[in-house]
Amino acid sequence: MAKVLLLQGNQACAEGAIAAGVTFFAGYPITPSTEIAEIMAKRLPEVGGKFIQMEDEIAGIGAIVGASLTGKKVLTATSGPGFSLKQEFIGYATIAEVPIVIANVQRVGPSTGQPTAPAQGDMMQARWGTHGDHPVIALTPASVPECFTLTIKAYELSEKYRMPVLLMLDEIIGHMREKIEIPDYDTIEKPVRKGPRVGPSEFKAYEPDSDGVPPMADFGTGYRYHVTGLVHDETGFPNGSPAATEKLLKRLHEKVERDIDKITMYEEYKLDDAEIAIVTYGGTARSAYAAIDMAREEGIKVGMFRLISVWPFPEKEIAQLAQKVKVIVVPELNYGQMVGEVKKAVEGKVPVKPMSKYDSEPISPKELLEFVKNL
Amino acid sequence: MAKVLLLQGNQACAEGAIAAGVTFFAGYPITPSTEIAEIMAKRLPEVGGKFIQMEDEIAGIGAIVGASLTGKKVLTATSGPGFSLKQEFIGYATIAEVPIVIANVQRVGPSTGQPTAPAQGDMMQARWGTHGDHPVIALTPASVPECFTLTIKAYELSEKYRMPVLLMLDEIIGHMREKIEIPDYDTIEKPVRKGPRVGPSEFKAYEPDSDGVPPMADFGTGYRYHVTGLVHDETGFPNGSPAATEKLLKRLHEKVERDIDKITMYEEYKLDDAEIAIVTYGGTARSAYAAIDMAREEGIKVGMFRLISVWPFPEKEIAQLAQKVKVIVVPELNYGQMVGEVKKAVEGKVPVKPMSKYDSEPISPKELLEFVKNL
Amino acid sequence: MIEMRLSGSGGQGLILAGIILAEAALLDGKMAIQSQSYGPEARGGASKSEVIISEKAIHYPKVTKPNLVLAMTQEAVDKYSKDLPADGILMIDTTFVKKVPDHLKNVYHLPITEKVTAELGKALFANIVALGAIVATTKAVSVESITTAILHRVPKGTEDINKRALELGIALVAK
Amino acid sequence: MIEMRLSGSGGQGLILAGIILAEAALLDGKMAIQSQSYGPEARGGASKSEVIISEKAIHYPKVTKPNLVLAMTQEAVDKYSKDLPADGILMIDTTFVKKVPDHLKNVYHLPITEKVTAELGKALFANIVALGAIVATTKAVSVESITTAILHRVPKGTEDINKRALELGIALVAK
Amino acid sequence: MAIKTIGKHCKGCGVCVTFCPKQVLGLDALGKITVVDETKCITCKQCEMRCPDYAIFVEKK
Amino acid sequence: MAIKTIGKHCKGCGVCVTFCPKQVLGLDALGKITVVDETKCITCKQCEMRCPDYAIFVEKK
Amino acid sequence: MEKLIEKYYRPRLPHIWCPGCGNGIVTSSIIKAIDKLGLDQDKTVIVSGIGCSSRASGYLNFDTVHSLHGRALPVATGIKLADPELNVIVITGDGDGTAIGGNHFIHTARRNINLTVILFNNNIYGMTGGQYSPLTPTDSKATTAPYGTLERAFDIAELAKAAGATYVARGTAFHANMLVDVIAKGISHDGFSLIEAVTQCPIYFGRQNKKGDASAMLKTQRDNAVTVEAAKKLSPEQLEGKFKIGVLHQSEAPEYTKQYQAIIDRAQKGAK
Amino acid sequence: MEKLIEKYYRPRLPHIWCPGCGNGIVTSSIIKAIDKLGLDQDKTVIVSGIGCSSRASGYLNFDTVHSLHGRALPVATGIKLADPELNVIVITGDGDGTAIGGNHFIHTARRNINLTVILFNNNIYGMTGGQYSPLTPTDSKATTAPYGTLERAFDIAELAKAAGATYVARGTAFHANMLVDVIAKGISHDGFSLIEAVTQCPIYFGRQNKKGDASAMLKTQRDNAVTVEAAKKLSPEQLEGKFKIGVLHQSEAPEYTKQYQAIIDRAQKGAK
Ligand SMILES: Cc1ncc(C[n+]2csc(CCOP(=O)(O)OP(=O)(O)O)c2C)c(N)n1
Ligand SMILES: Cc1ncc(C[n+]2csc(CCOP(=O)(O)OP(=O)(O)O)c2C)c(N)n1
Ligand code: SF4
Ligand code: SF4
Ligand code: SF4
Ligand code: SF4
Ligand code: SF4
Ligand code: SF4
Ligand SMILES: [Mg+2]
Ligand SMILES: [Mg+2]
Repeated sequence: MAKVLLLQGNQACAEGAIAAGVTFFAGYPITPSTEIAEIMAKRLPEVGGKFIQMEDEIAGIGAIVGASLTGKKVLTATSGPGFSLKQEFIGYATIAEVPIVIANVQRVGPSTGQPTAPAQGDMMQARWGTHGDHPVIALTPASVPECFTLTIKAYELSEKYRMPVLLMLDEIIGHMREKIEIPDYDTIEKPVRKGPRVGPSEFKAYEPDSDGVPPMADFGTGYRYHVTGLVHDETGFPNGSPAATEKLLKRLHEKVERDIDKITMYEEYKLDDAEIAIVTYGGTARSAYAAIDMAREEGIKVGMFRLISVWPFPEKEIAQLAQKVKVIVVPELNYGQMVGEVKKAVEGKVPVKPMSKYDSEPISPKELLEFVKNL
Repeated sequence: MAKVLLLQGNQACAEGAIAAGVTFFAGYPITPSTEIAEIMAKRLPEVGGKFIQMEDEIAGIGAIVGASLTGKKVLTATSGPGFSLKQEFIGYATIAEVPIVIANVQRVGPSTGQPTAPAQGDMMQARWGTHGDHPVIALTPASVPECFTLTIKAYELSEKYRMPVLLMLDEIIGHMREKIEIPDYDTIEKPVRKGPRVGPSEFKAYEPDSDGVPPMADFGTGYRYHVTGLVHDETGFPNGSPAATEKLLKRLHEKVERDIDKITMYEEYKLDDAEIAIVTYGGTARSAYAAIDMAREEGIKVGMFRLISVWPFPEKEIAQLAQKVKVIVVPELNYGQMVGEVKKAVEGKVPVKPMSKYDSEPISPKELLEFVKNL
Repeated sequence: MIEMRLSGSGGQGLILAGIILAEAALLDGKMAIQSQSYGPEARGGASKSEVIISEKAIHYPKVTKPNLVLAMTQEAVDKYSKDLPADGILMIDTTFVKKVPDHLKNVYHLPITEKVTAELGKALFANIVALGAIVATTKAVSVESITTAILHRVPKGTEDINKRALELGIALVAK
Repeated sequence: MIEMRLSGSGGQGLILAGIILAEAALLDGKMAIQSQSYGPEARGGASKSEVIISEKAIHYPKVTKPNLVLAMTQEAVDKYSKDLPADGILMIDTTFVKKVPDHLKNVYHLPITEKVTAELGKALFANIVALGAIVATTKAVSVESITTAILHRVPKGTEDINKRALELGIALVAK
Repeated sequence: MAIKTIGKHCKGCGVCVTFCPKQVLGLDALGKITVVDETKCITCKQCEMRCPDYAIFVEKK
Repeated sequence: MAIKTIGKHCKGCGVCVTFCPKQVLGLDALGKITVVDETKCITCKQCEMRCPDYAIFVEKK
Repeated sequence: MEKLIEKYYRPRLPHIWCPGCGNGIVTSSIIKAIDKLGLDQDKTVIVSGIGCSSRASGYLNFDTVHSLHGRALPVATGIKLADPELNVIVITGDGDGTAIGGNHFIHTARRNINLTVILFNNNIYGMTGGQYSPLTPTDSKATTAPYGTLERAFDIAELAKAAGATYVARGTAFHANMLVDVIAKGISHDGFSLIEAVTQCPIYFGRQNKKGDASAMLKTQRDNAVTVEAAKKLSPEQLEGKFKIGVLHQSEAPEYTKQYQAIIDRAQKGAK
Repeated sequence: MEKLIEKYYRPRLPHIWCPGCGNGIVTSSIIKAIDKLGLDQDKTVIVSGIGCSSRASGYLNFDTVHSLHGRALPVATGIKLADPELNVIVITGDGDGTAIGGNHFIHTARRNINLTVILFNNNIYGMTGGQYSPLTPTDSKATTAPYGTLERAFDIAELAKAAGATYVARGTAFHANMLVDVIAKGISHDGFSLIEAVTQCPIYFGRQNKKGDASAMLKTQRDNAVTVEAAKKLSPEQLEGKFKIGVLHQSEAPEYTKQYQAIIDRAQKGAK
């Protein structure tokens, strides 16, 4: 039976994971993400799952990679410093095609920065944090209910494309409590991993279907395959030939690019007649709703394009947006990150104005309104 | 006395460091960067310096951060996987303003990838690899002599701006041997760190001069100051107020932005009358020189804008370039990284064509020529 | 829409109080958002818990124009009552707060901690007393809902004493 | 410009041979670039060392049109002689190579390892023998410079035997 | 002999009160350290040694 | 009894030659394993056990 | 003590630690040891990681580094090797030093570089609000162990010894004078020294595990600690549930920075 | 043996290891132990890190993971905890397992999770071409120690024991049969088992340190190894320069995944 609760974003993320069928969590505590671990520690045994606090963040992601190979849905959660430490393994999960979900609840600044204050400073790191070329899927919830639904969505994408999916929360969303209606988990469709359709003798572990994604066998079911971070061919064994290298890296990218329209998620808020578009995401979108409502009352035609999936970046949609509006404003809690992507997509068609705030406070609706008025 | 030698790029980088006055190296072996460590292990004791192989890459960068605080010039060297592991500390050195130099000799692919083959897949990671907002300086040598000179330059920049400087080599440049004329090291001006001009009692460890850079005292000289990765104020002690946060993060960026013209280095090759511009860097530039010479013989007006400093990205110069040429080609050994920056700078003025190769082989001059011809 | 800020020092249970207030609002069928802020330095330092209650969807989760500020320490008054408009309500625990800003008109001087220690023997329930005072003053939520919300959140076996604390709070302002 | 590829298996010292060749070119006052490629799997597998020598600056460091390929194993022939033009020189060590591509005109069948083992008692110097053969065939560098370059790179005490290996190589093709 | 307390530093943990062998110390209504009966003090400095907040110092005269 | 050698696997390390108690084995000109005198073999399987490359197998008949 | 505070603390008090937290006591023990040995304040460096305990560096008037979580030892190693004249003291927590920093811990011990490490062991992650650490006793409650911890805690002294540490001691916040003493001995020791300082976190470890207030936790330290000397006279049964304090291990091995200097001397003579 | 190869090896031979490298021998010892115990091939997983030795996983016909440098143990922990029915065997090198992977090593031992770790100890980083490792003996030459190594090597068996390992053994490539035996015992042991397999890298460790060819290095193993039983009868002087082989330590402690199951049972009963 559905329940109405007052939950934190972090809590909703943990509950979303349970609802999606997650049965394994490994991680290392770090503010402002720790509640996710704490809730999983309590909840997982209740649903027959396992929680383990590892010795560091690297071990945390390593353990979920291992658990995923046994067929489990897995989660780890962290914040900036831990996210930096996990990067090498994110690359591993990408090239070895191991579905995992990582929640990063962003804090302020490089290094230790300011652990308890909000920022959106890891957005570009989410895209480029690991070495080498790799595709990325990253989602940014803007409300507590969305923390729940996007977490489930993360598993859908992660299982479908066999790759890491990042949940990029910020401290605003992660720590605020709001109303959420939680459905009975039995009514939620659990994302399913595509298993092999042939027997072990015909199985080639990394031979893709036409969607570019190879079916994945669970460890312990007799398929006996090899998983490696080296460049490999369809057999899964190392093959560093130029042909195999290109084929693999291309496929990894194309399985995402091909479906970019399916993956892309965004919300349009009062954009229909807008002359000014605010492009933003996550906690900052909350300021934008409010600012837009205020602006509209003053007759200013402003609307919002809210990025829900930030990576892959919806280039096409933003290019279209640039056809419709006169100016684009990109408020962010950082020194200017996603605004660069917007600029790239807009190609000079309309002015793109960054509105960067990085003083550890959220952007208030009033500030944003002023900014829009002074354009 | 100057000597003519046949050296590898990695060797020239190590010798450049010695010439710049480096007396401390800490690292962890990894192909294709290991020669740098091996040479430093041999050479440093000869010049009274210290080499230490640490237990992992994180410890390697941690140790050079420590050594730098005592006033030493320091180096670590790594490749992709190790570069990923070092990211957290790169952020630390940035916010704590500790001058360090990191050489990353890039290999193929995410994760273990292909350790012995060339790629340029960590270019965006160099910019965005650590969490939070941070400025970056990164240089890309395109020859063995340039490995030597840019390494010295890296110390000049690192000491001047009190921040990490990245030397982004690729396997082509790191492992090829070519002629280099090495001057007598005594004739080389050693970069100097700006020390305090006041006594310990008046000293505020993080109070910047007008150039945005605070003078830096060596540990053990009586200034007794505090170094932290937390957001802090001029005193160096934690201060998480919005004002202090904004002030610090802004200053970190502005000390670089202010001097961007001084930091920016590039080479123009046969660009004067060019209609086609090739924008590239590192090992791929070697293919471009050759391809341009071949094209010119066929009467094709093509030239190269070779990025030497890739970060901060020379946006202004590329925007100007877009005024002069009809099309820009960006060959890279990756799935398309710097081409995005070029696009951002060009703002749709002229077409920007990526020429991405990521099959573990360099781009041959002939391939590049064909590409240019087929534009 | 009513915006409230509950502030004090780390150990005073104000985050919990904010949560209870927001949950009570949900029970009343309203929308509510609760958020908090604390530094790593907030061990014993100032901390705040903010609650916004509204009939409609609430976009921005932080308090921008507080209708009420509860301040349980002097530091909290100094730090968190600045943006309170002249007609806003400032509610202080006189046990710890000695000085209030001049320009404010509606200041409730309540001996919260003193009273609760005297009546219930433990300072621990001061946050519930404060809730009682807030609810009685603002009517932001119904007494029924706040009671349910409190009982839902407090440890078993402490229901009665918590109810008494709530009543104490209500009585404090009734006076 | 002359482009040469020295190929064989991991332990045969061909990287060193390439370096020596390039250093000799520098001694001759020319430009030279040496590069190599090997996989992590190249322990015992095929590996190559490439040398380009020119009077002018050399831009692209990899061999694109080899003038000469030295192949010290069958795998090396198969893998690294493909792009050798019909008039290019293929030099093989007959000790290990049994089959050569048909289309090539200039194939030097040299019993390098066999000979060096017989004459100097150790297969170790096969790379220097090969250098002798290459220099004698291509005149890419002077005999004087290659001798100096070899002596500069080899361990003390092995100068004489290395010189004899070089001469052996020169003699192999002189025949 | 003098017992010096620094109210600004004291966090009222009660450690000094517990370990004072002579019941010299106590906490006031605001939970801060207070000297109840200085005359009983034997200057053993237990309080000074154990105060985690450097809020109490005892000097032998 | 039969000694089976796999030339493709043998890397000529000489370990089997060294540890064969009966001098049954040797390396050929190309440095590959070769059976010098099979008749002396006592099927002790030292060679098989020690070969790092799985290039020699001995079967008792 | 008041004078020591003036001399060795920065004017940044009160510190951020909770009421009753043992960190203040352990920190002052370090200061007393430094003062006792008369170390040159300008030649003494304190390096910490991240955690409540690691905040100590910010209060002390030396050259100080508040580094990254788990990474105090590599930074300290860099400082000490780069300038062996400096006295380098490391402040770390049980999480900082033995969870994320465990690898640096064993390797730094193995190298026997002359650092003095004071590990504030409060059996919990304090800074992040009460998760279990590798030194949390089995069957304890923690926010990430709502059903109780399964894992056995490290005997960090044994681990240090096995890794190669040449000086290992343990003290407690209760036995503050003895703590000063074992820290001073550790600083004087020419090699890697570990001092485990058992301390109380009444807020997280104490509350979750019903250990009482700070005073009660200090009493527990008093009651469960047995000096190395006294322990010798006790039977295993009598030692059940107790832990030893004092110098637990001391041995001789070449010190890293001295050995390195010898290499420099050799290299500069052109020897190989 | 030929049959074992057919059954347990993938058709990917010859392997990449150098002539005379001991990795092939240690790998076949693992296979023999698996065969001896009759483990279900479909329920056995092999996890390795990165290094020459870690390439072994790719040759063996099981579910196999060639993970990241130093990270085999976390991955193995995830597999084992997620599916305790699987037999999980870890292959690691001295660099992989004790340098970059040292922290995972001690923590996995501490947790006493039922993994069997075979650490290929060739005293060097083979894959990257001969740098020193934490198990390189003092005063050895390595490409990063042209003047000889200064550091003392870990006694990895002692370290594992101090960290909490409940089964610790050592074998050598020379004593291949005994190695099979101690590996088999380790697999059967219900808890964390470490088997150090001393092996030769003739190419890098051997050459740089003039240890002769593979045969000579195998003879050195033969001559310097003393069984645990024999060692008991020898004086410290007689043991000088020798190392012990056999089962070095075995003890009882609750196994992690079993304990976790108990927690699940409790939680599902609603108990707390
Ligand atoms: C890389 C990284 N991971 C996690 C954290 C979060 N974190 C800060 S302190 C801490 C644990 C502190 O525990 P301990 O070292 O025992 O110190 P205490 O606070 O108990 O003194 C953690 C997990 C961090 N800052 N950086
Ligand atoms: C993060 C990271 N750092 C460094 C490396 C490079 N690397 C690969 S294997 C290896 C050492 C291998 O030594 P060991 O574990 O002893 O294995 P061996 O090759 O000797 O069997 C190193 C340093 C890497 N792949 N990844
Ligand atoms: S010095 Fe001793 S007797 Fe005096 S107040 Fe302090 S603890 Fe009590
Ligand atoms: S021990 Fe210190 S902080 Fe605690 S009550 Fe006494 S004086 Fe105050
Ligand atoms: S079985 Fe024994 S005797 Fe026969 S070849 Fe092998 S080692 Fe020699
Ligand atoms: S031991 Fe094996 S690889 Fe070595 S020579 Fe004998 S058969 Fe060949
Ligand atoms: S949380 Fe614990 S360790 Fe941290 S300051 Fe408070 S009492 Fe001390
Ligand atoms: S380098 Fe050493 S460890 Fe690696 S395969 Fe060769 S001999 Fe074996
Ligand atoms: Mg702790
Ligand atoms: Mg090794």
